[in-house]
Amino acid sequence: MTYHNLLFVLAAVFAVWAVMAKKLLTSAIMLASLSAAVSLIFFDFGAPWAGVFELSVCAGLITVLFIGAVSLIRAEEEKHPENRTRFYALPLAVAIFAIAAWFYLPAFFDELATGRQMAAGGGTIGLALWDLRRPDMLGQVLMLAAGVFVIKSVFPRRTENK
Amino acid sequence: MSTFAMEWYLIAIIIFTGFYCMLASRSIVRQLIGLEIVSKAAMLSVISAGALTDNLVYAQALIITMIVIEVVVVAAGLALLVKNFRLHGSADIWKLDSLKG
Amino acid sequence: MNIILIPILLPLLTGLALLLISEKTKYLKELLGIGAAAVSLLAAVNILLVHPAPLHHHWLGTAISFTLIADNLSAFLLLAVSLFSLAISVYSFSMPNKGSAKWFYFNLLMTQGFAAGAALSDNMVAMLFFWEGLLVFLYTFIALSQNTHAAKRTAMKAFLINAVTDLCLLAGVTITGYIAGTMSMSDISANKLTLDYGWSLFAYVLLLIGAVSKAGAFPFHTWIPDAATDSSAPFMAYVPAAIDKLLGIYFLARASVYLFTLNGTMQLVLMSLGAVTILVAVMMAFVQKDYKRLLSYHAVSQTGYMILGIGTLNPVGIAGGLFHMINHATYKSCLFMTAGSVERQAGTGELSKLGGLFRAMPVTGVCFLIAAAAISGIAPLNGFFSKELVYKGTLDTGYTVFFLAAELGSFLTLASFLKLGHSVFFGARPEGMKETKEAPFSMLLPMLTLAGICVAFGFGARFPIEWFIAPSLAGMNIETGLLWGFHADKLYFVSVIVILAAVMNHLFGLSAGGGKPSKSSDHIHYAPVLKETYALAERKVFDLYEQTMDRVVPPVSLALFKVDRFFDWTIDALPGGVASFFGGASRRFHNGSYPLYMALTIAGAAVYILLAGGLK
Amino acid sequence: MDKGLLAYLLIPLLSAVIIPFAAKNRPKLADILANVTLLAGLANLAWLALRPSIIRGEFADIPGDGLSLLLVAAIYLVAFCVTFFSAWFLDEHLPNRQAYYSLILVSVAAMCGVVTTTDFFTLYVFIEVLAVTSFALITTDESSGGIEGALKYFFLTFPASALIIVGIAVMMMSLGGLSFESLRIFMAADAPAGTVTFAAALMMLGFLIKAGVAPFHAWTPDAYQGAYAPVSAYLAGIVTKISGVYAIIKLATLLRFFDGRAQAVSEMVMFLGMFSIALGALAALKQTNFKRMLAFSSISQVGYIVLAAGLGTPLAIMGAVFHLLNHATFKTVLFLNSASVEKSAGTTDMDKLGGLEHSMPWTSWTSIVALLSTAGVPPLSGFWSKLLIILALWESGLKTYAVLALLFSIVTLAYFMMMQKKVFFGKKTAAAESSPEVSAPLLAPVVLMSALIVALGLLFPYFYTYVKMVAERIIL
Repeated sequence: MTYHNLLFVLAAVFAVWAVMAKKLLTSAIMLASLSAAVSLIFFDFGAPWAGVFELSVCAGLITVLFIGAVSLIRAEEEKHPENRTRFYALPLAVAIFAIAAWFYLPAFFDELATGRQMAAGGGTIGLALWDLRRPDMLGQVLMLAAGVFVIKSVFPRRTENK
Repeated sequence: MSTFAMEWYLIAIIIFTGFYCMLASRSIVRQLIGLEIVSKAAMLSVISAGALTDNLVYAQALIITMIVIEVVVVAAGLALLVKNFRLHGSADIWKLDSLKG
Repeated sequence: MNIILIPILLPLLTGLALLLISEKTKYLKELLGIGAAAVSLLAAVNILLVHPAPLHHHWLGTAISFTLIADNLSAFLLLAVSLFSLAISVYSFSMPNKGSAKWFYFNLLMTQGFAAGAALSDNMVAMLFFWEGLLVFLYTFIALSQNTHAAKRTAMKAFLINAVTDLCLLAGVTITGYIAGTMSMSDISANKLTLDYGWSLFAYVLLLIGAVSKAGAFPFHTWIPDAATDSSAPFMAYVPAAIDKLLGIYFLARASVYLFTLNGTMQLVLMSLGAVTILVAVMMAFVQKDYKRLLSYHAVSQTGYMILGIGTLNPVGIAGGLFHMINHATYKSCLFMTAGSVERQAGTGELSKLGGLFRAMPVTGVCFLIAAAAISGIAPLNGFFSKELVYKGTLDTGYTVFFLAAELGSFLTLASFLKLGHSVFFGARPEGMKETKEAPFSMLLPMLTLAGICVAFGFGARFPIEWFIAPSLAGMNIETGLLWGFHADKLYFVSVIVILAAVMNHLFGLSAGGGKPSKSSDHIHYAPVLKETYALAERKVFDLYEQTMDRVVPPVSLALFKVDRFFDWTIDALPGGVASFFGGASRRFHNGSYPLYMALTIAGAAVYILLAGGLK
Repeated sequence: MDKGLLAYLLIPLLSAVIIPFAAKNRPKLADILANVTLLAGLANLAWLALRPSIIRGEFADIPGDGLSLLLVAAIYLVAFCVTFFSAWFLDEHLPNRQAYYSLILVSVAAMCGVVTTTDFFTLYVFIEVLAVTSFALITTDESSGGIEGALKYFFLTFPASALIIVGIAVMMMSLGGLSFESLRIFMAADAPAGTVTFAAALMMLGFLIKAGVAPFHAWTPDAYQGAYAPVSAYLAGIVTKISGVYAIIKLATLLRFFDGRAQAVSEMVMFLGMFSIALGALAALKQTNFKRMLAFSSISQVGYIVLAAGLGTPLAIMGAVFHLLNHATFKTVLFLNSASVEKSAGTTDMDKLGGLEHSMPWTSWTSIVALLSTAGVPPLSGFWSKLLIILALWESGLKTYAVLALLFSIVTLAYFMMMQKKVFFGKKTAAAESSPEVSAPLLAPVVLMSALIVALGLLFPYFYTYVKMVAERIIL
């Protein structure tokens, strides 16, 4: 239980760190760490498939994308660094939010949990995806196609023009 | 206080962090990172809700789809970032204020 | 097809067809117009004789029935309209000063068609339709008769005066229809309305205004003299002299005899209106120096006799009014025709420049003499008989003052025609008119015809009364014997006295005016009190229209302009101000700043969740 | 997922995948493929809609609740108009021509997915697909406005996704599933609805942001103004309506807004709808850019739909659905006309335009039809939908809202008249001197849509039965 909550706290810390990091590269890496923490939480919840996907895709692929983009703009970014004061205020803001929310949110979430409805559970992830969430598969296909066309559209081949 | 409430409390804090980032940051990369943080928190809420109701398989099925979406969204966001960088030579979203009135 | 449609549709269609014909064709337009008028006249005669079945056509579902009925009055009126149309179209054949021939005949035929429609309509809405059509063509008729600015102005004047009164008519018809529950005049006449009820009194007054304004009575007459100078003789002979009188008096008779049962007050109102019209117009006519203008005032003055006759509300008076209507149309048309031919042959209509034309234009002169005698009420001509009837009716009511006023009018009429005839046809001929010749045959023929009718209706006054007038008033139990024939009673002698007095006056005026017949009215014109009055009248002080236009309209329009500016300002500046306020706020807000937008979104979301999410 | 309508989703997807390969070296083929695909879909829909039984007013053959079919038709219609317009509008050397058509077709597929799905998560997935395609479409040309609009659209609407996901998590927790049916059953039962209402409120918030309802509207004018010209029409006409407004209507009917169990959300939505109406209309009054003014007008019109959806009575839902369709027609016309003006006169700045009615009469007149319909002038179609909405408000006792809605309808007319005066009437400016009417193919979609506006208005009694059927099926 403590371990479980600790993982959540860790995720929160990584999140804050990712925002506060001075270098964008650190931010990207902290985001990857956040993803790793989230995937650990998934494992801890007993959701291995989600954890594996999270670890490989989010902590892996997305981080690679981020690092690529960051390296592209790093030179410019370093010339015009951001005003850091706003980010130094983040822990303070988080603390204020956390303390203020402590009085309201847990009680509210407890109340929310009373409206729960237990499911049968069981089944395998493959069956669940295929039987229950089949339209989502179509959505995924569409999403991937859309991603390809977005990249094609934003970065067109312009060999014939030049 | 139940575990569930604790989990969601922390999730709320993470969401707050993400939104703060989106509000405070000028860099499009950090904007995207803030977005990522928010969506990570949203995923956590799904899995937590699934665990609470013993519906983890279903929740995992959702999360897998969400991860696919997330990748494409981030890719699209980064593509826009790069295009903006090529056009304007910066990745500062606060400078984008030519459309107004 | 029902024959009843021919007098309406044929002129309308021919008129429209005329528009297709090129202006260059020489006689085609004229002949077509004459042909259409002739066929319409034949149809009208036929209608009068056989009384064809009414034509019903439902309009707007069953709400309004478009009904054409040729009862005695309508058929008689139709006949008169068609007759004058034919006469004028023949007369206009070689009349040069009528404007474009194509448009002249177009307007003439349109007016004829609409007038026939108005005469035949039984439904008041349908009648209004035709009535308003006449209004439109009144404008185009005047505006196109001469290519001058004055013609346009006079056309607008005529249009506005008649438009206002037509609006009154419209309101009156609406109220009448509402009170009676039907728009059909024959239905209403089966169950006449009384004036006891406030709304019906109001409705009758509105109808009265519409009718007498059409007839050109005081104070709605002021456009007629202006049209006389700014328009052509055929137009004057056709519209103000004939058609307008016919329709106006027809509808006055309809409203007063068929639709409403009038009471004593209304009788007094009508008779006063008639007497005032007679006197005012004839006083003005007497001093005019222009042929057509003088005639035009008489056209107004004679309306007074008709209104007076109908206003007496006794059968004799009404019969006299109607008889005077047809007589007036005949001789006044004839007189305007003589004016037209004199103008054509001599080149001017100013009395001081004319003279001694009888020898050069004997036929025109004879026609003038007959018509002038008729209008002055000289014994065996038609005007005498109709005036006698009106006088008799007036005396029967007991209001002698109106009788005296009418006789005074008669006196002045005769005096002014003595002056007119003397100035134009007798006396010395001016130098420039030695070569003047008689008018062409196409102009003489209608003049002669109308003059002939004057004589015929005089000597044979029995026939028009028996054929036309008495059947039209079939419901009123007239002893027809009373209505015609020569009665050597007091009235006859009064009229002889009037004639003698007028001749005496003329001689007196002639000597006072230095022997110039055109100045024979000066002794009255420049008499102490009258001089100032006439001067005012010349300045159009008594012209309601001009006064309205000069005195009332500018301040009112200024006031309205101010009001309008205020509303304009309210509509323009206020929303403009609001718009710029919000627009400015919006511009300041939508400044393209991403963090502002983001903050707004997040803050909005937070507030939304707090409000709608159920957080306590 | 409605299987009967699946083909409308799959065929554009297939076409979208084929285009880059088939039209690799022949850019014109991309035009043809996209147009043929959409036209085939439209023809099929017409065949569906013009069956005798449907014309007689029996809707037994209509699959599902009927709303899906109606919206699929609207999607195909707008998409077809836009692609047809684009085929002649696009620059010859636009390097991403094939990708442009592929994206449009993918977004058509995604929209069909949105309107046919019966599950909240699937709805979310398709909405994300739609959003991703729109960003790329907005930046089709290399203008700086395009990328700015796209970025603002991206970052200001994606937080909504997280909110929707959290809402979905809560809903999953309390319903055990995510289908519309389970929510419908839950709401119909008399169980305490606090948790579900919270979930719905969160989701509703997400959709409100995605629909560009004030105060979440900030991205709308920027995205519409910056977007590539035909894409503005596509976005304003259908994309944002499907991705946000449709979901709001759907949620409103599922939550049974009319029986007061989700009172707080319902009131909130109605307030935001009214706020949008006011803000959009007032902000539009002083705009100087043609497209930006249309964008604010779009916010205002979305406000009407959201207001009616928030009310949730059958009559209001009818008005909302009908106004959604009408919005698709008239806003497409106006935006396509703005694209024509841009192509012809080279600018959309209204201060520089003027007197275009002589040189561009068709554009001018179709604009008039569309703007009159927007302002709700009878007998155009916009009048009927606004009438339904205002009637529904009045009947429910919300007289203030009804009167305000009516008033802002007049403001709508006012700013559109100003627009028409500035752009098409008045004195010819230098920019207008050299702007000929655009070619017939560019006018064809606009004229078609204008004809549709008039036809929907005049044939409203027939159409009414269909919309009524839809409202009955989705409410009951």
